[in-house]
Amino acid sequence: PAKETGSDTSSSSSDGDTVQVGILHSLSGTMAISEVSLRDAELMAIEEINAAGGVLGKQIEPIIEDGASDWPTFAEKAKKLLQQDKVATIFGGWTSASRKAMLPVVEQNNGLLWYPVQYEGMEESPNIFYTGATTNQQIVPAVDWMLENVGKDIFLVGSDYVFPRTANKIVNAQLETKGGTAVAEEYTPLGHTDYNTIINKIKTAKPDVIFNTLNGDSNVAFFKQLQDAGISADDIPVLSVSVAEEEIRGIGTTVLEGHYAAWNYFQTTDTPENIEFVENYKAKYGDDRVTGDPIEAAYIAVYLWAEAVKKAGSFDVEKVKEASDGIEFKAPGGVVKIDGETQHIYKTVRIGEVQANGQFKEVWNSGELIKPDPYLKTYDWASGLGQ
Amino acid sequence: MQLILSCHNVMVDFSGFKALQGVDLQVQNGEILFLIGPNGAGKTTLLDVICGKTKSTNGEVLFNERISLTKLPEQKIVHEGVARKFQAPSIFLQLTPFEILEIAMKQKKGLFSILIAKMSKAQQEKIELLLKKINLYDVRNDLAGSLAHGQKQWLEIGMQLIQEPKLLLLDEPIAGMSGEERTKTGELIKEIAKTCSVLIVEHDMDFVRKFSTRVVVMHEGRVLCEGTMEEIKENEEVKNVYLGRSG
Amino acid sequence: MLSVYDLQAGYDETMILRNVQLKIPKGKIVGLLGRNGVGKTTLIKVLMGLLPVVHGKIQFEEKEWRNERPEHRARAGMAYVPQGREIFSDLTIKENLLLGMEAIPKSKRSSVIPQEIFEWFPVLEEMINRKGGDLSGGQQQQLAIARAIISNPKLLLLDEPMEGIQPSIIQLIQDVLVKISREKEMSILLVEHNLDAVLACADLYYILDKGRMVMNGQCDEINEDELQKHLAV
Amino acid sequence: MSIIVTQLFNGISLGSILLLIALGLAITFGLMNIINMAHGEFIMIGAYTTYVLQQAFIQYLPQSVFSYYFIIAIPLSFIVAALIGLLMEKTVVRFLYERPLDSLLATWGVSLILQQVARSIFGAPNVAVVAPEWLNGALTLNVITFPYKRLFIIALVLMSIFTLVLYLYKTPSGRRMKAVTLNRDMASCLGVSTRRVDSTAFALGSGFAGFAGCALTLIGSIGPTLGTAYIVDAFMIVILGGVGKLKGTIIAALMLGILSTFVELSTSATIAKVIVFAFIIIFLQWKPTGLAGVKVRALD
Amino acid sequence: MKKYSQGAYYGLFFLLIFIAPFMLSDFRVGLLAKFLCFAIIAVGISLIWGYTGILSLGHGVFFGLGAYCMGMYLKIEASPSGVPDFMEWNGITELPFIWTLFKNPFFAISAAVILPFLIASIIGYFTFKNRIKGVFFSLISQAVVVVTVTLFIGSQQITGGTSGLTNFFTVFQLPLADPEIKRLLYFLTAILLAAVMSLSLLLTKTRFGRLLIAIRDGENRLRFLGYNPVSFKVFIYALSAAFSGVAGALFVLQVGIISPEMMGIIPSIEMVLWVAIGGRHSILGAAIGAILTNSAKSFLSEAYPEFWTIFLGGLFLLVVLYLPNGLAGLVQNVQKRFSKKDKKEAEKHAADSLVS
Ligand SMILES: Nc1ncnc2c1ncn2[C@@H]1O[C@H](COP(=O)(O)OP(=O)(O)OP(=O)(O)O)[C@@H](O)[C@H]1O
Ligand SMILES: Nc1ncnc2c1ncn2[C@@H]1O[C@H](COP(=O)(O)OP(=O)(O)OP(=O)(O)O)[C@@H](O)[C@H]1O
Ligand SMILES: NC(N)=O
Ligand SMILES: [Mg+2]
Ligand SMILES: [Mg+2]
Repeated sequence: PAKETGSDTSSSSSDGDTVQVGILHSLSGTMAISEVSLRDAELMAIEEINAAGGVLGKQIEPIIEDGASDWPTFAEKAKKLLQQDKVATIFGGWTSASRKAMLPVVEQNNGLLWYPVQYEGMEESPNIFYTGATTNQQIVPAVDWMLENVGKDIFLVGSDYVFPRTANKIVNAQLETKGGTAVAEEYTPLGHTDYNTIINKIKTAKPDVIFNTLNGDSNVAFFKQLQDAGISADDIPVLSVSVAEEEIRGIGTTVLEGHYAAWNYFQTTDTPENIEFVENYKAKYGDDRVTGDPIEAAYIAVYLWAEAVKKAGSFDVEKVKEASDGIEFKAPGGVVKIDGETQHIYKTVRIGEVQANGQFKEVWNSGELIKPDPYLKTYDWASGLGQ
Repeated sequence: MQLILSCHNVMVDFSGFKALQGVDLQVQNGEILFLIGPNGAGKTTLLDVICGKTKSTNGEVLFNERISLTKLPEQKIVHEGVARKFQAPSIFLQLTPFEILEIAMKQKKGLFSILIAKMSKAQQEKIELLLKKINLYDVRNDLAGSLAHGQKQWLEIGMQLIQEPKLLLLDEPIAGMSGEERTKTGELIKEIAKTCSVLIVEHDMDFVRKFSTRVVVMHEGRVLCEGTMEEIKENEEVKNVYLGRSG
Repeated sequence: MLSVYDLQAGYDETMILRNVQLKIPKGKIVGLLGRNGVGKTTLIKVLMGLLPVVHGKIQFEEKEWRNERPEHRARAGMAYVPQGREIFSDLTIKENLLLGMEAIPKSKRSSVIPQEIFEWFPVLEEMINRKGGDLSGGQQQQLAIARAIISNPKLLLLDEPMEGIQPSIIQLIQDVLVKISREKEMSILLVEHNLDAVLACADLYYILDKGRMVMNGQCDEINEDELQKHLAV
Repeated sequence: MSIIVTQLFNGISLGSILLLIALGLAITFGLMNIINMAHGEFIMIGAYTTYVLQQAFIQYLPQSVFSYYFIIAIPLSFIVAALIGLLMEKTVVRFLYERPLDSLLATWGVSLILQQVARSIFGAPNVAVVAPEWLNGALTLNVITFPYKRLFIIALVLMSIFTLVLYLYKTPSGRRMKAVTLNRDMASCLGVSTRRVDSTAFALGSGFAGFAGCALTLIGSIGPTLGTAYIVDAFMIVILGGVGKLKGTIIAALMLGILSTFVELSTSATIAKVIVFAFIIIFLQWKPTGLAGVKVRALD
Repeated sequence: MKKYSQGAYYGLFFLLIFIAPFMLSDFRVGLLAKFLCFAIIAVGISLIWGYTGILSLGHGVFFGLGAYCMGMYLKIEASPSGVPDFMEWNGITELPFIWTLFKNPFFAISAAVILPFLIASIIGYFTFKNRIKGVFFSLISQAVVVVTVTLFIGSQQITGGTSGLTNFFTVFQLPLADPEIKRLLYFLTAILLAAVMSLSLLLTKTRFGRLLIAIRDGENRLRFLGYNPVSFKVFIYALSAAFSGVAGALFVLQVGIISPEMMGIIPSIEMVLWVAIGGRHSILGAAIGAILTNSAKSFLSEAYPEFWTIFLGGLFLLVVLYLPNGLAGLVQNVQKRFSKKDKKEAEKHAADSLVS
């Protein structure tokens, strides 16, 4: 909670022996189901860093705000954190909409935002670090994999907002050159709960695979109703890019058995860092809790920031940005590296198959770190999309 | 003598129930016509048809022998000069008698005329005069909702008067009034009749006897008979269906 | 049966009843007269429990009633025909009448409407399945009365029951009232403007004015001009 | 051909779900004129009740009886929601009968609170309810599949309607309820104990919401904001049917269900939503008091 | 005496608003500016709800339309390539026709007012003509919200979809971030609020105002006095919609974002809440309600990010339960308590009516 400072003294938050950072996720409203866990992960990282002596000898003091699943609120709270609390950086957001709402605020106030969720790319704000996957670290390889291993007829279903629509634009362009076909492209309003009709369309279209960019709640309805309609993973597998362990837990583990998801991290990813990470997370928040890609990305965001600050020897935004380039970190999902140019990070791409226990079995990974390419400049088939 | 109102074969059918089954009725200019009849005979319904509240399924209502009222919307009918007092007082509970009369007062009632309307001295006096006439001057600034039943009745009559109508329809105007007030109301109506025709529905026979020139009796959605009160009283059928042993 | 001692009541700001005394003997019909706005309806509402007693005492059947809710009074044997009828416009006549029997204790309550009701008010039987709201004014009035007496109350409160009723039915109602008050020993408080109607059936009369009872006595030895003085505007 | 039949079934099935969520509102809003914005949260309560019961079974009972938990969940979710509804009636709603529009605001407050409370108790992320074995799978008549869950829900709805109609139109208690909602003062003057009637009615409405919540666990997500997804549809159906007209509510639900599924088939979910709501707007222009609405004689 | 005190309240209100910028931090002033926009909406709602008895649960739409009109202009000015960024992601290379109109700021601004007015007039004309009343109207207005929001989200290429319009830098080439500009906008908002409030007061104090109340009490009765309630209702409804449009335009300028969510069901209902809390029967009350409610919301969410919704919900509950006429009602009662004079008068009236 913030202390009410009526008229602002221009005291930077890094005075004294603490440094304040903002944590801005939806703690209420429809997005809370996903975002609360990101806050938990970030708090855990902060605790660990503080236990290890903090950054530049200062303890990190988080100021938590609620974005309330409402974009203007994200903007308002970001402004509050930067102008009122003078935080050194903000960790926050989930939906692209919330990020786009915060973007002008952090730019105008020359603040810093660490955004931890896979997204649609086409963005490089000088004041934002993107620790989730951009399209060439998730969607593009996922489509390649589908074409190779599952089939060429792909049914696109997604929630009606910027991430799925942009993602599917890319998929379409990709399919054209790689010789696949998008048999249909369906969007449903956020929070849509009746998928019978779309399932009916799927039945008639008989695709080889469904590429799913649905968000949050809708996934529950979609998978439950898909199963009821008698469509199993053997008939038509679904490859999702927004369904992580936590969503699976909310749908019912058995329902998704055999379906796929593309991420950079799974709770089952086999690294010493991850074993420790999962342990700590469960120890802190309960055995029934699960980790997942966005949770991990939020967790490492804090560490990456801390590393950059250490390297810069200052909390100053400009210095931190300069210092960030090339910073490496042993993340639970494997080593990651900040790309100073795009302010995204190098990541390993993984595709997993859902097991009966709701965990993923990795069926493929990129083997090497993939360089982030938000505008897909290095993919000639993508030249038609935006600039 | 010219007709202010004439109904020909008016029928009303409420989803199967025939409330009016062909009513023929004339109101002369400047007369006080009493409409009596058993409960449920269709008197109120007939008034409803005349003032446009209920649409007739059949038949014709002519005003001033020219204007057909059956087609017009309520407010247009009022503009033609037909004012109507309802059986149960229906006033604006959240306004004061003064304000209610201000609204009811004869004036241009379009949106823009009202937006620019100002209270003139003349209007003010006119309203206050009427308030005195209907014994509400002392409560003119109380909320109408807090008036007693009888007071509401008078206020509603006032609302009709101040519109200076050509034809006034009164549905049981003296219901809930004590003897004294009944007479006063009667006098009031007499006075009104100097400037406009009046069609009154009433069940109080003494009142009818006192103030009627001509009486029409309705029964089961039809006009049963008409004439002076004396003639009516002698009519056997009227006795059976309506008056009973008294009268 | 019912006695009211120096009752004071009214609406939040304004005291309408200043000091009211009233006695209604068992099986008698008491006529309550008074000009418009003197507070007759107010008094009945207080008796029925729709308005609070500010000061004074209401005794009904050896029990003193202060702020019990109306339903308790109804079950204790009070019934009420409000001015303006207040029938349930969306319910059928049958349902309206059945609701009238709510005041009867469950054990004795039947689900059929006693035939006598229809003998007194034939029109109700004809229209038994019509919506109350569709009835004509007079028909509604008859329904309201029927609904009140159907529970054989000990005390019947009538607020201008003759209003808007055709003469023959007025006589009918008067007869019914006299009949039930005699046969069932029902006490009746009859608020009425129509003096003749009161004199025709009431045993006793009260006149309310300026918040108190200014005159009362036997109807048969009533002094007309004295009375007119009080009713005069 | 088969796709049409399937769609028709989907329409009916969607309609039955809409009806299920609207049924409780048809009482609290339709009859009692309480604009109950917390209706969605009572659905949520029903859903969480089912979840809790499931967990209890997993915890304390042998695997063999697990699949019966749902049988118990149905009445239990009704009861729990009804009780909470009762509490809400006694503490909040009771004071609002005279001013229905204010009820909208108060119940809005309640819904905010209930959502956060649920979040605090069960955590922000969704929880999962595993459908009992006997509800998995589908009945297949030449290539057309009828999922058991859907059939089950349709059956539930028919049952609830039957009981509700019986209650409202055939029992004295139902008559009392209608009387009280029409004219509270007069009803009490006739000896109806309005307080009890009100509480019963509101509890009943809330109960049906909980009921719906239980059924919804079979096909949708279970989270603190579950209710928000359904509340608007519920109101639209009650309105479209004509406030207080059960028959209308039923027809309205089926109409919307079938309309939206068929429109969606030939267009998209978004367009279907637009068309359905536009349809509601236009339909009410034509029938201002809803499908089964009647004109009353009274002036206002 | 009564008049005088009312004037005093208004004076105090605007005094506070005009000195606030000099007392508060820029951030707080920014928030207050936003709340003043909301106050403008509240005034409009009190006109239709408090006075005319029309409960609109769809004013978010008109607010949104106003905001989008302004936002489109700002977005164009913020797009170097002349085509908004989100369009480019959707592969749109040249400005759609409707957008081109909004290159002209004056068109944009007038549209922000006129468009809501027109649309409200159309909706109002049909619904009122068909005698759709009370809660039926309220829910129709909600249906309108759903339709509008769904359309805006669905046609992402031209509306920006869920994310809406944001990332503006300048208006008339003046930097929006500049403190001076912000202050300027704040006072502009305050002045417009004052204008809207005086206009509303004027309307309610005249015969027109009494007519609104008559409509609330029973519009059908009014027909039999020779009025056509429809035109009056349409006018007042459209007027309040226009107010919301103005508020929307000012909102985007100062908050820098508008998204479909903002015209959704929840904001629309919240708008009504502000008015209820302030007192629906009082213009000033409504405005204050908007400001206080939102201040409470901001404060609570900052102080208790986890549980603020519980407190806010509780606040709504208490106000509705214990202040039927909102804060304004409370103030009135307090006044009554203090001036026994009112009571005396009441007594007198009663006495009068007794000897009438
Ligand atoms: N909306 C309606 N639906 C069905 N029947 C109706 C409707 N309105 C009136 N009626 C019936 O039409 C008949 C005539 O009613 P109306 O009110 O005109 O009688 P009335 O002559 O005014 O009686 P009263 O003298 O008691 O007022 C009555 O039997 C009534 O039940
Ligand atoms: N709800 C109310 N609030 C405030 N004052 C009221 C209210 N209802 C009635 N009054 C006042 O109380 C006084 C008595 O009203 P009441 O209705 O009891 O008179 P009444 O004797 O029944 O008149 P009537 O014979 O016309 O019915 C009237 O002066 C009236 O203005
Ligand atoms: N960035 C997303 N998933 O909205
Ligand atoms: Mg009549
Ligand atoms: Mg009275």
